[in-house]
Amino acid sequence: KSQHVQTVQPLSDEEKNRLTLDPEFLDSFNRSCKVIGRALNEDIDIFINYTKDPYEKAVT
Amino acid sequence: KSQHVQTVQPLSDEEKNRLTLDPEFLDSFNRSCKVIGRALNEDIDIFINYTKDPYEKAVT
Amino acid sequence: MSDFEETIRRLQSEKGVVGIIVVDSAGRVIHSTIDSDATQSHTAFLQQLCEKTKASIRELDSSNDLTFLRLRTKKNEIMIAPDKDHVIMVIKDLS
Amino acid sequence: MSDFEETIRRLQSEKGVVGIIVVDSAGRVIHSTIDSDATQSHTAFLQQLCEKTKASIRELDSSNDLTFLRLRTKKNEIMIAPDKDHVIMVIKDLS
Repeated sequence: KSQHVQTVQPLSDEEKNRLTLDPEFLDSFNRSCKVIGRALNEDIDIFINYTKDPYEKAVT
Repeated sequence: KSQHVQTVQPLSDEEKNRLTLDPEFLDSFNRSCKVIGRALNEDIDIFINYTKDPYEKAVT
Repeated sequence: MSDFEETIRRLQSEKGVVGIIVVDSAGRVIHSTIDSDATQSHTAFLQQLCEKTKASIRELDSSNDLTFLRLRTKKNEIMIAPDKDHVIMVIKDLS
Repeated sequence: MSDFEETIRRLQSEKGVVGIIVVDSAGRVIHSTIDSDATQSHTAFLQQLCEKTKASIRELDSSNDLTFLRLRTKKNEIMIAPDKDHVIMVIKDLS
């Protein structure tokens, strides 16, 4: 039941600030957030059957 | 670069047949395939920006 | 054609699908649409990943469980659907 | 509010989003919207999972790389976006 949790020295507030203001960091960060934002906004829930479905037949 | 590949005794054709004809197996198998089928059919590619995007502004 | 083969065939006809592997809960191949070397390497990796992810999810919350795993890579998308007696892996080519 | 905070705030306002953790490539937390215990347990697990998946993907094909990882569980959906200098993890509640 136990797990090794790797402890890393936390970032200081100064380091966090430096990083989050760095244009190169911000550029890739914003790109990733766009991808996540789109994934969050997908209107289809693949676990709910909204529509007629070609895979339906085999189940019922 | 090397990795331990766990070797397991392969299933015999007889075992495969028995399994793939089992109604309980088929039921959960078909349910999983429906979920995968829907995931494959999502029309949005989250890595391509088709539309106006609230996350756009921060990037450019 | 059996119901099983029919469902595999239908999945395989979806756009971009280049490989389907079905394994049992012990990681033994029930069915694969790709050659045996690729099947073996993918199965070893995906089975391990799926087990590790399942274990971690339960460790974070013992009443929770993994239902679907999706890996997007530069070249393909790998979908893994674990169930109690089998795991289905589908590889979709993005190019 | 900085551009960084503004982007986090926007993501957090999406339906169902209950947590966002941003870590650097060494797994050190840059920002988190959840309490520090939950942040620590999720970070340890997700960082490891992401690293293991990246390594496996490269082992299968050395010219390939992981770009996005999605775990669906009974209770939530976890999205992990790895990049060269950071990893973003978003937890979406399904209930």
